[in-house]
Amino acid sequence: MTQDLSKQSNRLLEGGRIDRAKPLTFTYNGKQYKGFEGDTLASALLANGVDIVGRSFKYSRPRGIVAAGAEEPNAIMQIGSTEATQIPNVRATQQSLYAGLVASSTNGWPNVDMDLMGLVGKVGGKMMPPGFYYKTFMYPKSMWETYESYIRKAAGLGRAPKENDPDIYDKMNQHCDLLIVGAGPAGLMAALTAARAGARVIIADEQNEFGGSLLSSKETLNGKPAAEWVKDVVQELSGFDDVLMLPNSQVNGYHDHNFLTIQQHCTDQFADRAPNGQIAQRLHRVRAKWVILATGAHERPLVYGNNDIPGCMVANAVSTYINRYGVAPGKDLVLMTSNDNAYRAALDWHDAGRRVVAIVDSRKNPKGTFVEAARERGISILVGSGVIEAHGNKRVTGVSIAPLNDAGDAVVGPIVKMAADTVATSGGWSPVIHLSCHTGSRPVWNDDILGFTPGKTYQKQLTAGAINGAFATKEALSEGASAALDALSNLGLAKSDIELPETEAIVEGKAMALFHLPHTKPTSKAPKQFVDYQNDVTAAGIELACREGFESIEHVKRYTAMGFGTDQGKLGNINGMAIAAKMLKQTIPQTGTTIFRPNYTPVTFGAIAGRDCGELFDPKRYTAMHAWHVERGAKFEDVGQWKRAWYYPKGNETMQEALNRECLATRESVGILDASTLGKIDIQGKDAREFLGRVYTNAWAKLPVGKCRYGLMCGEDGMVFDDGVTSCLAENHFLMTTTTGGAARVLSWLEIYHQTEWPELEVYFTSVTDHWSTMTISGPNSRKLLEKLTDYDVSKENMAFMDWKPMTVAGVPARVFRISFTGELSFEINVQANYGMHVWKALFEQGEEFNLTPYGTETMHILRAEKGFIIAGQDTDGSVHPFDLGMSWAVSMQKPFSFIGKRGMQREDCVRADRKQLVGLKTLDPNVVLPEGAQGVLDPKAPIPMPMVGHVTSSYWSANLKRSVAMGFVKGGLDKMGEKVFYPLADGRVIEAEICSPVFLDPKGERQHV
Amino acid sequence: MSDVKVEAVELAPVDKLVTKQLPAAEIVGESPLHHADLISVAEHGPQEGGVHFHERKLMGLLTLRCLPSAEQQEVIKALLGVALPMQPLTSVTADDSPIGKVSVRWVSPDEWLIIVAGEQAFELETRFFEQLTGHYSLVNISGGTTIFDVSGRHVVDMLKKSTPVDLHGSEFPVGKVVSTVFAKSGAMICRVAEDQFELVVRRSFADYLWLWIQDASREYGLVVHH
Amino acid sequence: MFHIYCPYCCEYREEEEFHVAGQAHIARPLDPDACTDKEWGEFMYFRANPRGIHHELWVHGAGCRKYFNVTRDTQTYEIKEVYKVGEKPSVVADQAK
Amino acid sequence: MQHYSGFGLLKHSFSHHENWQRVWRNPTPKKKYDVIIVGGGGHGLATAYYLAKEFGVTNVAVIEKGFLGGGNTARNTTIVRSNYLWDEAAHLYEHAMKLWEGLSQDLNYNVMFSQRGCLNLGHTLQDMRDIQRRVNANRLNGIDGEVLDTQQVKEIVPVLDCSDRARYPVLGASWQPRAGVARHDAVAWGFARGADAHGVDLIQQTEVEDLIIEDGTVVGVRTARYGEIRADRVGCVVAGNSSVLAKMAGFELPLESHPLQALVSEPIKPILDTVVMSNQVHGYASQSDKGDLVIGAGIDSYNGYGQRGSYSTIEHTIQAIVEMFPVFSRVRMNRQWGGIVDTCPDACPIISETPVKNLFFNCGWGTGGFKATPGSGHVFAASLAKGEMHPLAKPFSMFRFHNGALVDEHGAAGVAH
Repeated sequence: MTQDLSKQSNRLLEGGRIDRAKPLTFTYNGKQYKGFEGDTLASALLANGVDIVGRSFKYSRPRGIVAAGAEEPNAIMQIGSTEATQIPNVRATQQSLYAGLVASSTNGWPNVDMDLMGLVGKVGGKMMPPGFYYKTFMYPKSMWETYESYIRKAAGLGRAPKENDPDIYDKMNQHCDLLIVGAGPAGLMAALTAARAGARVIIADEQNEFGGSLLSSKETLNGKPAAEWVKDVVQELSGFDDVLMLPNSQVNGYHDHNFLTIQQHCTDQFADRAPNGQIAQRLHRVRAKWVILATGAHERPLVYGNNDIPGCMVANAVSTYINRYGVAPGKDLVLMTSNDNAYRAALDWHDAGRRVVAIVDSRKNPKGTFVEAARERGISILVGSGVIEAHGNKRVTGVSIAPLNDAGDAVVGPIVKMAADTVATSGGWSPVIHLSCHTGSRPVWNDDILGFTPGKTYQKQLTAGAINGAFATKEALSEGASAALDALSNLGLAKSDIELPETEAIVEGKAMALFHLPHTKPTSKAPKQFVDYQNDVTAAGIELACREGFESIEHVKRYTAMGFGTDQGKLGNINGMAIAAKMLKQTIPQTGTTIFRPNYTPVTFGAIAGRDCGELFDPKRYTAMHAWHVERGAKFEDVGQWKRAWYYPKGNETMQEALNRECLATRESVGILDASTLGKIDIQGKDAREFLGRVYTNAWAKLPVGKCRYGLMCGEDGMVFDDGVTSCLAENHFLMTTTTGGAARVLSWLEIYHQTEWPELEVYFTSVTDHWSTMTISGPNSRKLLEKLTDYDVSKENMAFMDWKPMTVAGVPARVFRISFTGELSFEINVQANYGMHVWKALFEQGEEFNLTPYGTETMHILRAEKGFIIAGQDTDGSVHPFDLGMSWAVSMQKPFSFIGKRGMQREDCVRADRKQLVGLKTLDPNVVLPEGAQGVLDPKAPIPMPMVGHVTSSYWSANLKRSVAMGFVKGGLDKMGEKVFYPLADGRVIEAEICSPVFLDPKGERQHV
Repeated sequence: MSDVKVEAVELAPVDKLVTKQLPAAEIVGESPLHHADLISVAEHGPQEGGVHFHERKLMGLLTLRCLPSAEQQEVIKALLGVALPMQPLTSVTADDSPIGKVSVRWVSPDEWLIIVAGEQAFELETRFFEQLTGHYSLVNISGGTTIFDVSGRHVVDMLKKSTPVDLHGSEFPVGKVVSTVFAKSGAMICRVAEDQFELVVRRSFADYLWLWIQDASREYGLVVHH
Repeated sequence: MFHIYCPYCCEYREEEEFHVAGQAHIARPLDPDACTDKEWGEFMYFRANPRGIHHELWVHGAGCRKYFNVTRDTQTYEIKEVYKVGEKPSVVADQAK
Repeated sequence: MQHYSGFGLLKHSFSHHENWQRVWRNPTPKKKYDVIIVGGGGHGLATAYYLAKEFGVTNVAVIEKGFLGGGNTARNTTIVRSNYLWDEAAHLYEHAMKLWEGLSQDLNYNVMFSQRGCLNLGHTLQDMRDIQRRVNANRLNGIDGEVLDTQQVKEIVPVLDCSDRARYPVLGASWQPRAGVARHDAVAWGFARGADAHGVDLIQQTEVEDLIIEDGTVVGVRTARYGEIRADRVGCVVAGNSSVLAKMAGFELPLESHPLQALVSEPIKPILDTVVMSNQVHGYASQSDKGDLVIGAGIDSYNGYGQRGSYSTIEHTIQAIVEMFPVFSRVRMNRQWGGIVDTCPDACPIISETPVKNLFFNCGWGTGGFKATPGSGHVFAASLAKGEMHPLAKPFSMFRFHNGALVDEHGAAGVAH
């Protein structure tokens, strides 16, 4: 123990909320260190005296830890002990320390302590003002790619892993009366008030324990240390069933209508990878009736020369490290402040037994509780002064202090140099208003607190505590309680009994508006004064941007990259705005604010994706016969969400060999297709027929019971979007089929017209896609096969083409449709899906003698293409109407009702003679198969851009015809039969084809009528 | 097949077609999760856990579409042995209706889902056809649907990962039914007891939802019942 | 993420259950054949697209599958009113502007 | 105009960068201009630049209600490509591509146009048919393009999951090597600087409250800040706000303004060297020179001017990215934002005369506006200069929605980009 402790040079002998009985070993940049449970990675590094945690992006300057929370810009680490568990860009101040943690800094070559790029930064830095890359790397033009490759080498902080993530992420939908963001004094008080009233409460806090500022404060509540009050409240809250407490959980996004997202670290805070079966992170999607933002405030550092040397910190971070982690991050402190509050850092430092060199206060006459306490301790206070520059290289060695004028913008006296290794600064506090801005609310400037507070919102949002500028614990507690009471009243819930804890009497003097300290030299020549550490944005850079005409704060931001880092300007934005405002001779609110967008802090992609990846990325839909297809070795095709059998290779067959076999078997004997995925809609009602007549292009008024008819469906623009066969089951009862991919869209289409245009029509639509298994047997022997399985008379006489009949097939009641998509004698057997597999197998039992051959979608496509049948979606693309497809036979312009699409297809552009029309394409060389997607031209020798006449939509090798068959669009093609089209391909070949009828096989349709 | 005696149904000039869809009892249907072999899973899988799963398969499910007049409501009540739940998101269950146990779930102002034993679907359809007049539609969807019964002390947690509906007892009491999003598919969810829910899902999505439920239940332990 | 009151289910549901189907109250011309190309084009494509109060058609696709109208501010995303198909909105944009 | 170069940077470093010229003036508007361009985004500024530089019309004002380049130019994912399907669109975007290729030198402003190539993945057989069709059309239109198989895709993007594990495995892709990305803000600034140097007045923070129309002819605009400003011709290039402006002129447009969201990861070391897009899995990604993964997908389905959309869109987009690139699972999303895109029913723009004489609109770019910036500006400038539509702009008349001559690019614009 003592040995471990002695290694932790900055660890105080006592104090802090760490568990000194639980030492932990971790690795940083390849070296082992010790810390304690309860540490963050940052506190452990500071405890071990690690000064440099990174190198800056542009100038490669050494950087140390400056803050203690989400606002930390410098301590950005690569974490992970294995390749698969690498996490880039982890903020050390937010990462709990765990045993075996492996971390490394992300910039610096060869390492952060001895960085050679720093030299380049020193030399080249002068040539790299904001936007320098817009001004250079242009000449010669050909060199840009080379320049860019060097620019890219400097890109990024950490790296992505090379192996797939082994962790599981989860999502959970939550609902509550009240979501409280932040479990500091305001949040806890609000939670207690609401919970006691019986409200459904969620309270989330980004830290690993509740308490917020109270955990690093020496204040007392009810006369006891504040942390004890926290403990009591947490205990009481955990007793309510309807209170969900989420520590380690950042509320990262505030979306419309009070929808918020919370990223909960379940195991990744404590482990390199989640223990087996456990969840690494859980993303809560919360719909809250009311929200209380009790998000606190971030302290602003001051901007002065060389304010990025390790050892320069934000004042309250110093207090936090001392009080919460038992770490004093240095020996000799200079505190620079414009307000009383920051004095606490010096008091804590002093009380930890370290030396406070001086408190430098920009105000002439500070007074207040903390100021008095400092005086009592004999700490030297330099008033009306400022730290204008820090000295040192890899660690602060001293500071220059100068007297300031009243406005704090000029040095008015001699400079004093003091030795110190730590400079803590405070320019006041910036309320954490990020979430309130996410839904478009504009923050408002508050001169009293020198910060932006939440503005008008359309959300059911309340705010409490430091976010409103109520920085004192007493006010925060009171605001928390009253916000909860407001919420309860809005929710219609009775109030609870609540008593505010007693707080210490603290008086604070007025703070001074100070952001950027003057230097004896003008800003452009002074040592670099950093505003945004992560992006190396300096005060000089902002002034230069303004001088060049970038006057909007958005321009300044974009030109300098201020606020673009992973900390999103939590520390720097207000200072930057103040500097720009001064430059532009405006006030800060006139200069405007930048808009905060989600996320508040970065969120792991895996957590956002949740379980919806890999196998669960999108549902796979299966038919009732799927297992059979799998067993038969089918290859599958994705059609919408369905997995459809594509083809069934046997042995070592190539795809083409399998297709040839399937095609020949079907035309020569009988093949079978699982067509269950076709959309099916049951339509009932006395106006069903009328409705069909309105949504299809052809006539339905006289379709007799027992008959089927093919129909085309168009949009109001006249363009085909779906097709299928609809059958008349009874006088007022129809079964519509749609394409596999179009099923949902067609049903919506019918519903929207019924509900919004023609509610007077008595008709109902019900999807029965899943209810029926559909298997099509096709080929000359299909009747013989069917006869083996049914007693029903399926002869030509009793069951003609386009008839449907109810019968029993393999013992199962079935509806059998004599329709054909292959041009062969075909029967489409529909049975209740629970019996689909039974019938399918029975067909194979009986089909052996006919060499019953299963075929997939590809053979189906070939067989229909031989017949010139279209596939909506392959031979149409939303820009063709029925006449373009040569399907005028499917349009009845005489129908009394102006069916959907009729008017659209008669517009000026739709009746042009030179529209692209679907025709058959016969290649000159029958052995050549045109590639689908090939573009046709009339003159293959024309110069580029070559006028194109249309593309090939469907093209296959036809084993039956022993030649290729194709369909495609050709401008005016229907009038060009016999003419030539040329297809210049990428490989240099030009394929010549003749325009022909798309019906390559059995043009009289005799085969399907047998 | 000649020994199976089946009457060919001839088409009469009727309003609607109602046909028997089930074969004789010796032909056993395969539910949408048949391939998952839940019998073995139930036997060999964990016997304890926070979420319990059971596929209530081969039930009779019918979609009734109607804007029922008072007269129609009376007829329907007589047919079902229980009145149609007219209040949104409500459901009723009667154990002793003329066709045995029947559950009726409100779906929309003109739609209900009726759940009966599998072999009762045709019977019920026939009775509706014979006795209910006026505009309505009744469609047998038994083959396209299955029922997942999920229960257990973590069942609500599992469901919270799957659906955005608020399942808190104050918002979702026993008897409430909603049609909603379930993972990337949909489901009709009915709370049948404090820790017990009925999910009506579509056949083609059943495998996906089964995988989903296994995954979402992993941290609580999943017990499969047959 | 909107929270939308379904006037048929009579409760609020998540946006994920709904789809928007464009501007509300676009009636199909009763006699399309009498429309000019221009009139037909305007029926199909030309929409109000206001910045502010907008009446739009939504469907509770994953729920009761009913279409209904929503009056929404396209700037603040506040839903001002929900009403059934065939009904008139009570909240309308300030025409004076 | 002060010439920019590496030597200039060196020279100015000796004077601590105190002597750089303003990039543009901040003028008070004149009473009358030859042409007023409403909208100081990328397209408006490009229009002004080319009007002045190519067509000699220098008495021009650009009136912008906010700051220059503050609309969609500031809020897009910077992808530039020209592999559109239909001839009309392909020619327009290729015209833009050619201008991109010399833009930094033309403007003397490095817009960091990085021709790192763009892959459009195919995951279904129909995807592959569409890819073949588009690439063949591109080739014959003089646009570079290739169809790649899975192995070739894998070689270009090793981190892409090309295995069968994927729900929708990668079957191939189309590849446009000349496509790439550019630094979006720099494009606006470069055009603004160039236009200003040619005498164009850039009037910021000035909202056009009304169009002044006399006898069916536009004669100027009315602004809150400066009152009436007259002009012979007015061109409106205001993207998502086009409908609002059209309403001022008394007509409707076939436009709907939708939120289009995008997001970036934290900066990581270079890992993705090209642009990868997928319609089927529905997402696309590239990596900026700073190291951020720049990610987007489709528009939100509802109309919105709020510059924000629904979280579920972000969720689905990230799912798509993690599905395509499982190794990004532990990378973190830094920030998201939304633009307002004005979409046309056929996913193509409107560059058009209007029912009001001398009033021209350039809008409806939907998700494809950034990549067209120089081309759009150039053809619109030509049209404004002559008072007659440029041949490349003619197919994009707003009146095509009357006669039915739509140019349906939904296939090419399936995911927003």
